Amino acid sequence: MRYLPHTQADRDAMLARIGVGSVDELFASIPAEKRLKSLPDLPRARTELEVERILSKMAGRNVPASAVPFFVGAGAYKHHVPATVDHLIQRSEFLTSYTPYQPEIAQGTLQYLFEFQTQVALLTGMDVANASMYDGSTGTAEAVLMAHRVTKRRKAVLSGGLHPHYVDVVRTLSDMAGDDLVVLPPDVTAAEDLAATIDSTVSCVVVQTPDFFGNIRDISALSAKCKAAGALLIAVFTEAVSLGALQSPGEMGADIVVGEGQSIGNGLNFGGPYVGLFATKQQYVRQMPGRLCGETVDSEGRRGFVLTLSTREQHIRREKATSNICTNSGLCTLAFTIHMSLLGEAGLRRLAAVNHANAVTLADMLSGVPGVEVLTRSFFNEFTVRLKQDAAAVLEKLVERGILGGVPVSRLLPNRGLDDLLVIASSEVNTDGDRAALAGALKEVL
Amino acid sequence: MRYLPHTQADRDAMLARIGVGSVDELFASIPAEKRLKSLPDLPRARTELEVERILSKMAGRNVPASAVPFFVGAGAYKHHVPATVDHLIQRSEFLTSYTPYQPEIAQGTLQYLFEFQTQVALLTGMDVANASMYDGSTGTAEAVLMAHRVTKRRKAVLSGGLHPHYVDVVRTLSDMAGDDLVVLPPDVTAAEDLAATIDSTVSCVVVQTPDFFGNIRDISALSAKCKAAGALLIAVFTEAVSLGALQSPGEMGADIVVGEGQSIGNGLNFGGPYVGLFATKQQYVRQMPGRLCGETVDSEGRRGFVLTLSTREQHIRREKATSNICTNSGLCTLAFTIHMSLLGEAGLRRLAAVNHANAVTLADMLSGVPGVEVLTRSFFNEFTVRLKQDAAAVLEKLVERGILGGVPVSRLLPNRGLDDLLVIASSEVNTDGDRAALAGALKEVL
Amino acid sequence: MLNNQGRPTAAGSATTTGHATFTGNRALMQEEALIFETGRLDATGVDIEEPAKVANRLGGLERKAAIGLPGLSEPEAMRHYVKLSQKNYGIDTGLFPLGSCTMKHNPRLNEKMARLPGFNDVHPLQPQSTVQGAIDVMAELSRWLMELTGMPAVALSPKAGAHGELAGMMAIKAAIEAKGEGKTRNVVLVPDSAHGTNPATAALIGFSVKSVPADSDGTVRVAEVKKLIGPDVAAIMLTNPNTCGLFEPEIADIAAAMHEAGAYFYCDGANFNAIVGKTRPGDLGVDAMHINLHKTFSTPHGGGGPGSGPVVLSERLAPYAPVPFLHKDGDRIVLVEHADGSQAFGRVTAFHGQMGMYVRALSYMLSHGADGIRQASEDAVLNANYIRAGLSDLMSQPFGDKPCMHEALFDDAWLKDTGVTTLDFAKAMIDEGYHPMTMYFPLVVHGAMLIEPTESEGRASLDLFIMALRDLAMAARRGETERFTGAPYHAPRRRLDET
Amino acid sequence: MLNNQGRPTAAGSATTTGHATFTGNRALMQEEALIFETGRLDATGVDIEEPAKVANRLGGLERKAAIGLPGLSEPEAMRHYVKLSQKNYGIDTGLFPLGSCTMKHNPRLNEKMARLPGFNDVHPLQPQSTVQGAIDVMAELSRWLMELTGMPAVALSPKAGAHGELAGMMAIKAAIEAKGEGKTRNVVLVPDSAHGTNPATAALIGFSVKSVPADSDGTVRVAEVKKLIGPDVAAIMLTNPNTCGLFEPEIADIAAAMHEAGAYFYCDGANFNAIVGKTRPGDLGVDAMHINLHKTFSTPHGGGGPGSGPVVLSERLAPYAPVPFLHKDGDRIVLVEHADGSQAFGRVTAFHGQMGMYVRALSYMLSHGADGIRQASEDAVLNANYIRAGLSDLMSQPFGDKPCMHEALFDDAWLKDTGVTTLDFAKAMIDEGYHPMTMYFPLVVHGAMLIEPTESEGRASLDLFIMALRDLAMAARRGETERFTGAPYHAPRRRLDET
Ligand SMILES: Cc1ncc(COP(=O)(O)O)c(C=O)c1O
Ligand SMILES: Cc1ncc(COP(=O)(O)O)c(C=O)c1O
Repeated sequence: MRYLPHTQADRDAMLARIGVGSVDELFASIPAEKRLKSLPDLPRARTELEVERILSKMAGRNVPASAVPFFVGAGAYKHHVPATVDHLIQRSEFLTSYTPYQPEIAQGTLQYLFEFQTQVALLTGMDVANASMYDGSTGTAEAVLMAHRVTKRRKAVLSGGLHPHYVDVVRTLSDMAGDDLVVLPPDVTAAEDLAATIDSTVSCVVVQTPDFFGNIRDISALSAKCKAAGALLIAVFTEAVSLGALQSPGEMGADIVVGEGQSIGNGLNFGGPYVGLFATKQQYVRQMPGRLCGETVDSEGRRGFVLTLSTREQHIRREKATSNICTNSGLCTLAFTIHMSLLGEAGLRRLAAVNHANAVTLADMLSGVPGVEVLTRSFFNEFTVRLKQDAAAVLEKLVERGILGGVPVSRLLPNRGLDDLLVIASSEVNTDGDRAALAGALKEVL
Repeated sequence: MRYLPHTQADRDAMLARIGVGSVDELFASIPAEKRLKSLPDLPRARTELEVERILSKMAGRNVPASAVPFFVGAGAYKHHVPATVDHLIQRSEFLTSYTPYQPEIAQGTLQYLFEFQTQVALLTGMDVANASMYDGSTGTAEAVLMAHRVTKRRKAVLSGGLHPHYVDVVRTLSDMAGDDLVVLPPDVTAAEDLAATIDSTVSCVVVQTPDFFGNIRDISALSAKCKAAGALLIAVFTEAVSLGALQSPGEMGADIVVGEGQSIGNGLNFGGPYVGLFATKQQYVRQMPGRLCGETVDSEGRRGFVLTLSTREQHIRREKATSNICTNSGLCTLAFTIHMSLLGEAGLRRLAAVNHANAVTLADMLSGVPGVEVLTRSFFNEFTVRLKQDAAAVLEKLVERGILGGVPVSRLLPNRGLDDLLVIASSEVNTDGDRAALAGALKEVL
Repeated sequence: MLNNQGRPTAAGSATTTGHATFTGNRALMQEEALIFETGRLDATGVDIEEPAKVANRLGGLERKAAIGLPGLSEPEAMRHYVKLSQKNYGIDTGLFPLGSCTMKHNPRLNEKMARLPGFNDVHPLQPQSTVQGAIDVMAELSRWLMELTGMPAVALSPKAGAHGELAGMMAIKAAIEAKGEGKTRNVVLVPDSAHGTNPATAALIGFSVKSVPADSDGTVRVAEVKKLIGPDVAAIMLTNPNTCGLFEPEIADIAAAMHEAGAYFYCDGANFNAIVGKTRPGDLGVDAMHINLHKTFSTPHGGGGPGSGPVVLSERLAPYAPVPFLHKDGDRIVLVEHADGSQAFGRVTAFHGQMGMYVRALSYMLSHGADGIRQASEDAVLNANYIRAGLSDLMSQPFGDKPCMHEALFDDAWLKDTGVTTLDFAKAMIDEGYHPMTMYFPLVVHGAMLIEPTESEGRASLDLFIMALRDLAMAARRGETERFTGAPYHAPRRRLDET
Repeated sequence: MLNNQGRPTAAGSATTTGHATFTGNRALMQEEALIFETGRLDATGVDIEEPAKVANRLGGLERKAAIGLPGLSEPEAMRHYVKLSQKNYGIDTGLFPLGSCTMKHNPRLNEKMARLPGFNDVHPLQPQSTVQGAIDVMAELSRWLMELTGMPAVALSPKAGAHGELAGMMAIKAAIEAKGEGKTRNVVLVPDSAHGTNPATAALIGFSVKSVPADSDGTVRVAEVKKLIGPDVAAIMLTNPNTCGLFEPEIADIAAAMHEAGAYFYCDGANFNAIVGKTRPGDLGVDAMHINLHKTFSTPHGGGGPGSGPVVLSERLAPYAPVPFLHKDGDRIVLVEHADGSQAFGRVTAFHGQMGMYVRALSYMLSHGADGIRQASEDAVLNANYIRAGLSDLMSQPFGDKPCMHEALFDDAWLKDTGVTTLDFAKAMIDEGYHPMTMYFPLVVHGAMLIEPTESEGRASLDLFIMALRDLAMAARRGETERFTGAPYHAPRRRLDET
């Protein structure tokens, strides 16, 4: 087997050196009756060529985003990632290293984490960011727990604009932990009155902007209300590129900001791995989950970086830790930070501008299609339309025409009377031709 | 432009530091009337996304070998290259380095070249190999020149089994240099009497095995004849994998061995870049073209590697150099040596065995197809068949059936009365299904 | 505004060896500034088309002030990250014996497969008809995991080992609640040798953690467990092979005892790599076990992630598996995304988990086959014992010199009075070109040194490693303290202040 | 049986700095044995299916004795080559100011494009109907090269610069022979400053080489050329911008003089990168010029190759272009592979040249566009002059302090009496983290140091480079000889014996 260095002669010599007669002696501590007598009922070893063929065949049964006019968003976004990013993250020294527990030979990882954290803090308008969570959804659930620790309250309020999967993840953890939760109903046009839910028992309010339906929300007033009630405001985003165009959650008064970072540097990957961004104010840093990288010096006084404030973490604090997270999204943070460094301020703003312009152009085009009503007034690169037919059925007809036209709201919120809604995303990858194809197909279908 | 680091402010500051008012002042030495007044008539800069789309579209107009039953050989071969190879050769320190003229910071390149040379010497059965030529064809032409230098004669004899492109390359250089050349007629079944051409004016005889038509040739007798006449025997191969199954040219008495190394580690690439292998006997090393890497020590006595015997080369000897070659096939040698190290003796032999077995199986199958006559008796992974119709026309009909079925001899040797011959190659990538498809399609077509 | 969570830089006097350089570089070992020191707000390494002119519809919330994000041109970025990478150690650069972390070879075939556009360029919410191949991957991976563990169900979506623990413990909690014992069964037994994620996970969903003592041989006695079992006990979380590198010999009895008492057995499967193909957790009585695809099945650790932590479930827990899960509908496999009407306990992440890792792990499985996977387990155990045998005369073992599974555990008793600590010893290994072993874990062993070579090391590599460690051990015993206390001497940085 | 062409290893006493290590490694800087010392004949890192059982048809010539090729498992191979790579310096790891070599940024987009299966997995002898996209690439690349040079024809197939020189000189020879002057015109004029490939190429096809003197300003006077021109002169080979980094001011007059005398003007285009978009060789009277795609158009140097050296040809030489060439047949472009009936001088390589490099170069061209390419030339020249201006007070220039093109040339006059040579200075640069400049070339300048930064360097990078070189220069002047004569101190190896 190509991955196993030993020849049989090696194995024999090594067993002799160890002083046992067979490798099974080394497994003697497994009760005899529990040892497998035969190989598992699975295929035998295959050559690289065979494996490539099997997996390529499976891959061939999927329709890649780049192959068609593509407007699917709702929490994960198709963007163009420079070739440099994927090249760099595959370097052995990044790819095959571990969590930087030995900082003297992990300065590479530590420095990029330090830079990543700073980029995230700048983007979100917060003081400090951690070294990543699994993704935006688990980050949101962790933010709620953190708010509970900070406020010593146990009731969270979730906006009806929060991504339904995020709601489910928060709800699952909250229910299991025995905490209270108020979830507002789906809020297609950002009409809910979140402020009205806040009282002195509320630990935090979780609000997404741009929200699941695409609405951009001004959370400044909400922030004031939270402050007054001693609750924390948790701002969530799923489209990191929007931060290039919009006021940061920090500017609008958020206490904790959580986001999905996939859009920058990371591919769609059918949903994972992604990268959860997590930032907060300096005063809450000791309640933060996840790893944190900081600056220090070596014994000769040279600048270096290390993991810091580890006393928050499970490997030190065990059941009293701020989270159980260990492995996080390391390499995805690297992809994020490389792409972000390549973009820089100028590139990110321009990327955001193109995304917005493309979405506006598309919305205007679709407004002209009979049977399509654009519901979202202010949006970044995603908006919701009402169709005069069932959205999921329409979408299937678009698939037949080689177009991936969006996400039916009913996919995530079934049985809620929202079956005629379609969430449509548009990014820099969409061309005039793509837009014309979608509008044309909708005209045909509706 | 993403590849250019300067902002306009940088440029202005730098011009000021240099002490000129504009960049055009730096181009003042170009006569004013020769300076371009406007931009060349070519498109403007494009984004990475646009470039990807343009080139992907072009790539999409080609039929890749992996996509169809594939039997095309005749000097370039489809093999499976492990993913590790392509990953490693893309490492920055290999990809973006220069010829190792500063050995203290090029030990990586130098050590793999040293290992590569040794592998080539072992494979060919020779004493010493160089660090590569451009490809097998230019290597062959260089070998002829080298033989002329060694023997101080100027007449070469080329076998009719030598790849026609190689013949053309040798002929072109030979004609230009004013040397003599005897080219035997195409020799489909290895029936020519090369020995009869040898006399005391002949500098060298060039013979390929397995030859262009697939024949395996025993060159031992020829070697004796050459030795007796004071001529050198130059053995050529285009399929390096054959060396895993066949006696080495060195064992059979060759003086210089030249080969195309593409089969090991390198893709088809529509013909290039490939890698010319070049090996000879110790006594001729000073007449060898190309770079040579050798072992040495540093000022502390530690082993290291350097380029050696450079006095043969153009940068030192100029018009008296053994060749004008400078840039060679560096990274392709790396791909070769990595793949060869992965294979090792055991892997190479097995790979060769599979290739041979697949070709034998195919030949037997095709023998059963009416209208197909297998002409080649002993072969490695390639053989020639006579069809009862024009081979090029048959091939086009196979293309219509989604099969790339071989190379018509007339493609390389037009107007020679060989229009009914097809050269068919088969390697480890061919499946039972591929073979059945080819045989079935030939049955239909013939 | 930098995100400093450590200490400020002191203008230190960097001593260099050989001749000091002006740049601070040492030939190929180069210093690299922060992007915030070299990048510029107006520089960029990405060309983007001109945006169409449209009236913005940002609701008056457009960003006004500068963000402060530096940009780098592409060549600058390339060099920045290449140089940073050169300050890292990885599996590809040397033996990486980090116990419990399973730093095995990461085949590049897996990377190539995961990058097929059909896998890396598909959206999780595309219509299922357009992602049948992705569903195939999930189904095939599930088949392998269930067969190798002997368990009837698997939840693929957890994002890493700790997340798998969470999902498993949630399933247990859901089962307990379904039995109406949610209020009363709230204690989880965890040995002190457990990984920190175990108690942290239990606590996260409201369990209280009670410690289980280990025997003097490093493993847990069923008799001790029985003493702790009561109607308040929900589950035990046991790692097997445990963090001392030992197979828990009474594991099946412990499982039976838990079951008898109406409680569950969560097995931490981080060390599954030692026993794949040799025994099946399902046969040992396990109710839930996460599998770190980034350990046992070779998906890369990537400097800290991403991982993937599918959790296999027993018949008793299977009904509570979170969404999404696969469901066979005639010939077609559907991905069920909503719990409605089922007992699924909920959802642990957006979308469907770590597809990128599923492909890599499946590629590893297909490559090895059942035979290769068993061989890998055997070689991993062989290698650990070879190291143990090579060092046992010089370094002390907390539980005596007996066969281990995939990792060899030493303590610091043998360093007593040398002035060298486990930490010092580890840092001296860095100078020798090795990544240190896991240190000071498990917590129950004083100055623990946990060495896991994995099956990826050949004999020559192991021999050199053993010789190097022997040389260090003898130097420590000889009193060459400075070689340790000052280490590392040759790394990009001398010892860093982590306080 | 190793292929030693150097000296045997002495069992040297490797001094290390800091504490000596047992392994010889210095943390991340690791020693690595030869595969012949670690590999085994029975080990392999490639799994291959079982061959079908057939009676072999090898004609009795099957290999019997062992070849002696060591094999490595995949993890071992990965580590071997990664470790070797770590002993190398590349553009991606730092400024690489090798004059004449144009070590500019190699975009990874180009690597990605060249690896599209439609390019890297097509065979050169597939029916042309199945490779229309490959032919498109060749046609589009030709268009760019012809437009940028202002020349009417191009032969793409030469494999590198020197091979392009050969093809160009062959075209000249063919043209001369067509005029019946093959016997008489056999002298080629070449300045002493020329790259070694120029005289070597001319000699290879039977020309005799006559030297052209340069003026004290480093460029060639048409008057001097005229003195040498006679009926025996076939061509001049002139590099422009020349190897001293200067544009030949009288180039058009020299071309005219050659043409007038019935001879040809071969231009070595290795330095074309300085002037693309600023002037066109076609407008200067050039008859043939090779273009190193691996210099001007950013295809990677790869540790010595592969390159690609298309040669553009004037109207007068176009008919003699070698096969293969493109021919427009109605809407379709065909690749003509045989010379029959044409004046094509023959063939210089099997197949169609370096397709892999064509794609990369075209990707570079499309990315830059006409505007970006001109900007790149300007930035390259700007950067070279910035370095010149930054060092001119400390280091001497052979032809005075005046603007250069894309590279700045210094000599060693300023090192006189310091005990430091150009070589020593270069090796001290290594310690500072820089690849040395081109040294001792061009031959006409004593102790030449030829610095080409390329357009890929930003200002911060150039500033640090200038400061480091100034620091070194001042140290040399101060008499800190040892910092130079003992250098490099910090590289994987101290100075190597190259004799
Ligand atoms: C024994 C043990 N359990 C659990 C974990 C947690 O796994 P992960 O890091 O994938 O969350 C680890 C990983 O370090 C471990 O070693
Ligand atoms: C001036 C000059 N001419 C010709 C060449 C030869 O080019 P190549 O190395 O591509 O054969 C070079 C390359 O080093 C050069 O610098």
